[in-house]
Amino acid sequence: MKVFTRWFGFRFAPDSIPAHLRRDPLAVVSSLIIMIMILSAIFAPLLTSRAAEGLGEPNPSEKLAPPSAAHIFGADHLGRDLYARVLFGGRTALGMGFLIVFGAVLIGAPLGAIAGYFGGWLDEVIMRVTDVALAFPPLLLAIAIASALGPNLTNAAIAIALTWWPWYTRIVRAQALALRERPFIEAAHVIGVGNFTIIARHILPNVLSPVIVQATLDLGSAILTAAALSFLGLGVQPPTPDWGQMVSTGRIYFPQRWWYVTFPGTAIFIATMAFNLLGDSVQDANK
Amino acid sequence: MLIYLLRRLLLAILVIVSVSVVTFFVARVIPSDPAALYAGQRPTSDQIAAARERLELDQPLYNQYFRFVRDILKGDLGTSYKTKHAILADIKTFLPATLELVIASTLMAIIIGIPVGVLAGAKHGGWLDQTTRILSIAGVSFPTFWLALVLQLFFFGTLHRLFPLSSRISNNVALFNSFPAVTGFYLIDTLLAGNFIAWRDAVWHIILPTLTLATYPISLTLRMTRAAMVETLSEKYITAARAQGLPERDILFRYALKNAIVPTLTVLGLSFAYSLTGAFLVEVIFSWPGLGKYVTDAIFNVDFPVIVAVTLIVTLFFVSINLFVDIIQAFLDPRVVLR
Amino acid sequence: GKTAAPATQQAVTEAPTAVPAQPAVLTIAYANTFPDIDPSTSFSNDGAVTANIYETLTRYNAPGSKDVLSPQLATSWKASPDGLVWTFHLRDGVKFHDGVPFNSAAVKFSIERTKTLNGGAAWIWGSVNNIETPDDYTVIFRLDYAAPLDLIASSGFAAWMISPSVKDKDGAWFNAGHDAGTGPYMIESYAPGARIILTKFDKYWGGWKAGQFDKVVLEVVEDITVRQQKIESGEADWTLQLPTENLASIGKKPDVKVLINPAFETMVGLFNNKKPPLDNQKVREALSYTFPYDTFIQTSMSGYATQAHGTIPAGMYGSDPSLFQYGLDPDKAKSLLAEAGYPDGGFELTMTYATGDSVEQQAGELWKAELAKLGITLNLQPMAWEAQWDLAKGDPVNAQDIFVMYWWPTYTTPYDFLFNMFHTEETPLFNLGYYFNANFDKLIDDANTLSGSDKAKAETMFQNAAKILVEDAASLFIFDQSSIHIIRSDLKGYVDNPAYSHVVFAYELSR
Amino acid sequence: MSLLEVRDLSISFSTSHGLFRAVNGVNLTIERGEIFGLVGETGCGKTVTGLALMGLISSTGRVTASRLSLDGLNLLSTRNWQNVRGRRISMIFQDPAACLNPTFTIGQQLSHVIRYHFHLDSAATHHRAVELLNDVGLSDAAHTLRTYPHQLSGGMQQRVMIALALASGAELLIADEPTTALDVTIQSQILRLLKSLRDKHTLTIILITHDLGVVAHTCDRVAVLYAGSVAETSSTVDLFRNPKHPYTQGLLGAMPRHGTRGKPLLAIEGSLPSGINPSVGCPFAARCPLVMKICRTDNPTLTPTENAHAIACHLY
Amino acid sequence: MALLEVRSLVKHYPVRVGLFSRRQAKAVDDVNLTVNPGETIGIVGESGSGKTTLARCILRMIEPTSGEVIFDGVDLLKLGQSSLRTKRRELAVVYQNPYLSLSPRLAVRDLVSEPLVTHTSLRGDALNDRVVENLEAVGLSADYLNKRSRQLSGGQAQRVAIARALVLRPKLIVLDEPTSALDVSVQAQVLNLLVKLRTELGFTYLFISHNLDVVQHLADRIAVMYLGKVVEVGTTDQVFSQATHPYTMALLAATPEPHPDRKASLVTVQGSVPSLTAPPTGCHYHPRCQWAVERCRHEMPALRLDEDRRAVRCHFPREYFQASKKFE
Ligand SMILES: Nc1ncnc2c1ncn2[C@@H]1O[C@H](COP(=O)(O)OP(=O)(O)OP(=O)(O)O)[C@@H](O)[C@H]1O
Ligand SMILES: Nc1ncnc2c1ncn2[C@@H]1O[C@H](COP(=O)(O)OP(=O)(O)OP(=O)(O)O)[C@@H](O)[C@H]1O
Ligand SMILES: [Mg+2]
Ligand SMILES: [Mg+2]
Repeated sequence: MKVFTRWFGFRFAPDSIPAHLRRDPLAVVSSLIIMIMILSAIFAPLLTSRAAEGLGEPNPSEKLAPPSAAHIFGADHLGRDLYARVLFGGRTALGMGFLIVFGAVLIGAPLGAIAGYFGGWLDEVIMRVTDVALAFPPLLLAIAIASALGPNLTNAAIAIALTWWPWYTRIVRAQALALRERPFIEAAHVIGVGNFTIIARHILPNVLSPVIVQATLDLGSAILTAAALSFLGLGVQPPTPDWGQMVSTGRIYFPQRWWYVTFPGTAIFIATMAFNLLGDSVQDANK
Repeated sequence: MLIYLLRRLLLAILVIVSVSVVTFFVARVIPSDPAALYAGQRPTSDQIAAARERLELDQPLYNQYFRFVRDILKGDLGTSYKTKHAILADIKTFLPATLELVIASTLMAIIIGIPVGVLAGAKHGGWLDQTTRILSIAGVSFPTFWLALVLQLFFFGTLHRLFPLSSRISNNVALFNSFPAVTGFYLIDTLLAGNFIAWRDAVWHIILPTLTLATYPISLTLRMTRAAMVETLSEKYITAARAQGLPERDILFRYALKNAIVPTLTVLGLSFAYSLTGAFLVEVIFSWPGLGKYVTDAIFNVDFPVIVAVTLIVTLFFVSINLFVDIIQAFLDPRVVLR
Repeated sequence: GKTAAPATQQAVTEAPTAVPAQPAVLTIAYANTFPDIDPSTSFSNDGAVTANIYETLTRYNAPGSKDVLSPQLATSWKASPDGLVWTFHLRDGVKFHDGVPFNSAAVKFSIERTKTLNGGAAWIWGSVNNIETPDDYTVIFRLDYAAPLDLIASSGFAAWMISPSVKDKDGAWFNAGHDAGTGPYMIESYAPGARIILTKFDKYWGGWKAGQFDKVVLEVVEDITVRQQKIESGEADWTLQLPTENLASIGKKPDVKVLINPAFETMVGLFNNKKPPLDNQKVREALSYTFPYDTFIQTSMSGYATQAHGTIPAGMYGSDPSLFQYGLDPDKAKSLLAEAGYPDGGFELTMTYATGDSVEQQAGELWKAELAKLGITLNLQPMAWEAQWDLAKGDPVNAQDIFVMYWWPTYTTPYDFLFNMFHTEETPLFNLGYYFNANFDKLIDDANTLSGSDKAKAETMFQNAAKILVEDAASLFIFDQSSIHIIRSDLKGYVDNPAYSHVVFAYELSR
Repeated sequence: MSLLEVRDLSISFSTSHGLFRAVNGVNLTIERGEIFGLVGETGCGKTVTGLALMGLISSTGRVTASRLSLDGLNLLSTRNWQNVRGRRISMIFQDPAACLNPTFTIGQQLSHVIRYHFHLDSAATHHRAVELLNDVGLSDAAHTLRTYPHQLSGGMQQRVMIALALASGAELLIADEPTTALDVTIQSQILRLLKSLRDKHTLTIILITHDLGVVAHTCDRVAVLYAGSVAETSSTVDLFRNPKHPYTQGLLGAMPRHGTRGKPLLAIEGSLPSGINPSVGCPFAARCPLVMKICRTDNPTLTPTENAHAIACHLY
Repeated sequence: MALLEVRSLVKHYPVRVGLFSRRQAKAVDDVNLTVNPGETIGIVGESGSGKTTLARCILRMIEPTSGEVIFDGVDLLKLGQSSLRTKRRELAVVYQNPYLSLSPRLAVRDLVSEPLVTHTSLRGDALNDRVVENLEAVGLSADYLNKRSRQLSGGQAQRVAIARALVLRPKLIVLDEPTSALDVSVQAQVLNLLVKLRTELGFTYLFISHNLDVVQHLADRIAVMYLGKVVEVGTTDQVFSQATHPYTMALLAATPEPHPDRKASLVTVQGSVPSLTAPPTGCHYHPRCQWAVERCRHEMPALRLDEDRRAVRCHFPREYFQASKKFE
């Protein structure tokens, strides 16, 4: 469902995106947050003394312990330290996010390039397929795919990627279509450069930047959608730590044991927000 | 215009047919035994066999598909394997509930998102733009389920039962102020019955779920409108209109908005169609008996006929809304038709 | 606006005053919808609805009662010694809601309709070959094989008596909110997925006393937090499935009572007896010693459950409180594993459980940690129930190693547990641990035949059969579910009856 | 009194790379009823000068001047541009297709403007619209009113733009490269139209262009802009007969024309100086064939010579 | 022998008009053209007259509807894809806007070396040397090798485009309005460069422009196009001093010379270019021609070749030549 941000139009980037971003305080802040999240996901074991709990080892005696010095975020229903869980959950969230977006780009972008560049019946076929793919309610489709394939991390990522690729096809196709008409492509043709060299040298580098913009925006949505799937029990499976899964389990303890949903919920929010902010800035810069 | 419409209609039909084929066949590929499901919670072997025969599952797939299409054309969406309900009847119950919610949130998105987006876009970089930028990005970053919980806690807990937490009307109204279900939209049915107590109750119940559901489309509409406005306002015809001395209000809400509204409408239409099933988290949390919950349950139960039927209905909405938006677009922008 | 809010709220709460004499309303908050309220095919928590609208011939009594069964629409019944012919005498003067009198023809119609539709729990009548109606108030059943028809007739599913006037009506008619019962209540309105409102049937044969409820609201409140809010605020009189962690504090409130009773429901982890290494009894025994029963029950159930004594749940006919229980004993497990040739574990097991079932999931998580200590890797695989079942029914060699599920009886007999989960079958339907033992099969079949005539002897035989399963470590016997219901303290006459799980018989209640 | 007087007009934009000086101390005096040409190459500040006169410089820009007066009205202290735009000054642009709102018919756009400025009823508005279209040479006015911009040819679009600019009753029309996007044959039609409007309606026109040919045939007086300042200004005849500034000479020499075949053109080597860190001295110094020492240190001021001819060059 | 011979070239674009009908836009309609080695032929005409379409057909960037394009003895239109690719090394093109015709993400080095990499086995230092050599030929130094087109001024970028076109020493260079996007001062630089390269390397140019002044500066012969058809062909001097087609005369008259003394010509053109999909009957120019008579409305004049190899598509060329003389 979180797919609409991709409707903003794209133009060719006149200036370097990083330079623009440096001047946007929100972009700086969000990049910092993302860096911190990535680093803390990578170095999670070093940031907590309860790494085992973070990875899933139960500690029943501490069940639902409220936040305290020992558990700054409190403990979950199996007594695991929520701080450690949230920390390790970042690995899953970021991993899922990248996997989904990467998967969607991998399927969508080449199809879009082919459709846009070659045009004709190939374009027609590919675009009708994406029309159909878009007509499916995305979350419904993701749920169906995830429940058909069996719930786990990769399947959830595949399920979501399978509902997202058409957007990349559209973006890349629109770009390729516009590029195809550009004089520099015609110039390459006149020189006698072959089709695939043209795609590789002249089309792809120019398509990349809108795709990167879109991907940045989508990372936030990917994390959110993955969380929604996990919330339904179709995402990452316990004891693997996952924010959506934590909120889903913690929900029944709300509001008396507020900490259980609050910390992972906030983590999802912050991660999504950071990527969305960055994506938004990148998009602005790209205009 | 006519040929344009015909072409769009044809494409829409193509999409619907393809979706029906794909869902139908994919549903069959999901590893599960529909006969066992049909036979009930703890069926015996012969109940399963009987079910298989009854459902003609032993027939070739394409036969099953044609039978399915024939039934649909007769207005029969089939029967749920799990509950044995007539799906059409179920949808008549659940679709209006969801529609009521989704329409309410879409209206909110239009009423709040578009004007604020226009103003933010008009002074882009200004304080309104900066504030709404952060707010609307936050709005699309909230996990729905979390937002719902926070709203529940805030409005019910902190603000002491300002709004009810679940269901479409309260038990008291159902018991003592009931009204006939005509359209299935409670806000309308209560009015039709002239029952204002029930109407107020229904309004009161729809507020929290609508708020939860609307956060995303409001933010999205705002961002889209703003982006389109920024883009449109940089068009030369806007400078030209200013040079002609037209007042700013006219320029924003007449000249620019008409050109900037199309992407917003497209997105709003999509969001509307996707919310029909995508609202289910809200529906679960607010015990709102809607389509999303209905089909999600069906998915968990691998209840094919329901999945297929709902997918078709939603697709129907999807293509009709798209068609509608396209027509509006053609109406707003005379250049479109010629393409 | 802020000012408008209280006004409207008030209007809503004031609404009842518009009605002259305020009727007594019982509000029951369920966690799930009522999928099917056709009395012939209903086989889910919709029993909560049907039980107030329809009646059975006999009624299974709550544990602790003098008799196992008491009369309902039948006043007395008798089985032939071979258990093949059963005679029921019917109550006189009973009328269906539609005015049609209840008689033997109605019984014959009801059971035959159920058998014909062959949905839900219709198979409970599988033994019935022929139904005779010698007179209006006598019904004779002729069976193909011996079966405890008195127990069957008390079933909460598929045993309801239905007015013959609905012979052309199908499930859709019922599910549109119609009924055809003899019970104390009738459907007033039905908003699928939201609520069913019942109103009292004035001509109910049992008569009405002051204080009984005029209306019953069966509300669907899926959100656990909201259910808790509702029972605490008095918006609901009865509810279930609240977080067990909260029960202690809820129970302390004066307005609310937490009722904890045994439920005839048990959780098992079926070992795949056909697939190495679980085909080895020693391994199965070893695993039985690795499950953290107490921790699990304390952690996941907050102590509101008891470790199972074999497969027959505590408190039920056939249960045996003295039956051996495995406990968490890693040393013993280690030595058993060594005997079996796995001194350091070194194998992987896959456990499937139903997606979204957090209790099953926690069982897996806790067990996984214990098994890891013995060098055994437990892969947790949540699956849609249907898919999980399909996987188990396929080739046992490819099936999951451990299939965690709950079992409860359709009608209350130990045979239901023993037969379904452990009796040899050509193509197993629920014996998904592929446990095959000819002696065991014979023992329970004989006990079943005998149970119509000699309940006491049959019970011993059932207990012996249950013991065989424990000795063979046929399955992991985890816990017996408690039935936990939360009611308002001012509700009078409420008795929990595990034979009709989660059913509230509103007729018995008053405020 | 002159219609428009501009003294020391400077326009700068804050950009990501620093302050960009688009216009540096431009002086212009425009008499009532004349067609005044503003010529110069890309980026020399023609358009922004025009926009500044209407208060249309975007928020990142800053306009300063010592005097900016329109018929006695001090534009520098104007709060309400609404009374200036359209009513006093109108502007048309290079690309008529992009300057007409694609989603409204010509009639709608015209009547918006007429109604806003004159508060006429709809019949009178319609009448006025038809009249305007006839004035700009669109004979089938009734039909044109009902069409959308994209249904018109480029020349017709530019005529409509002119009608729109006149609709509000302005006395000064700033025409920013009104013919650059059009074919020569259409260009000559439009230029003819502008001249006739000047004659018939006593319109004053500032014609912005980069084409000296257009200036030669249309304008009464002209200013040559280079890098944001006026290099030379005089009557048109004088400028072409007797170009003084080396830049003007260069421009004229760079134009291919009948008889240049086979001879090299006089190309001005190099390119425009950057507006961000302008060097001291004459902005043209780096490209000037006649550069002197003083040119690199001192920026020449616009100095009047005979015949109302003024040159900003140390040579004079 | 002619280097390039275009025979009866036709290009129709299908265009959807109105509800159900499709029409053909005759963008290039029966064009014949000869280009001799070493000569520069200029093509002028208003926007939409089919100049670019003609060029693209010659380069076979689009498939013409019919006709022949004999280049260097072979009909390009009959070549298969691979032989066409080989043949392309002999053809090159320079477009109007260098920023649009140069890949924005590629450095000058890659841009100029692309033709070499495609058609020769030159790599490494040899390749680099060749690139530098050609850059110097267009007046750019090796400093520019690593710049991207955006970092160049318009004149510099157009020089890169020209370097790219000439690096393989093609037999024919098509220049499609190579200076229209440039300022006069920069245009002069580029025109001078083109002249210099032509003298030094003996290129043949097909030079397209809508600006008569620019064309006459460069071209030996000029073809004037109107609505997809060539209406007049002649040497530059012939066309300029003795235009025979009313349209050519109108073009000449409308082209403003930077001289205030030249009085506006009395030859004027009314109206605008008619639609290609519904061209006027008879002579396409008749609705705008001040001398049109009944015959012009019905009969399309043929392209007549006269004694000194001039061609004109007009029923009464001489008469108007006389008439225009009178007006000077
Ligand atoms: N809003 C702005 N922000 C930053 N720089 C600007 C802005 N508007 C114009 N400029 C710069 O000011 C300079 C002058 O611009 P202007 O549009 O007046 O040039 P011009 O003379 O009209 O050129 P052209 O012939 O290309 O139209 C240019 O270098 C341009 O890039
Ligand atoms: N792909 C196309 N499909 C349909 N019509 C086209 C296409 N390309 C060009 N045309 C039409 O063909 C005609 C000739 O176009 P062309 O680009 O050749 O003109 P031109 O003489 O180069 O004009 P300009 O001076 O504007 O570059 C125009 O009317 C144009 O609209
Ligand atoms: Mg300009
Ligand atoms: Mg062209």
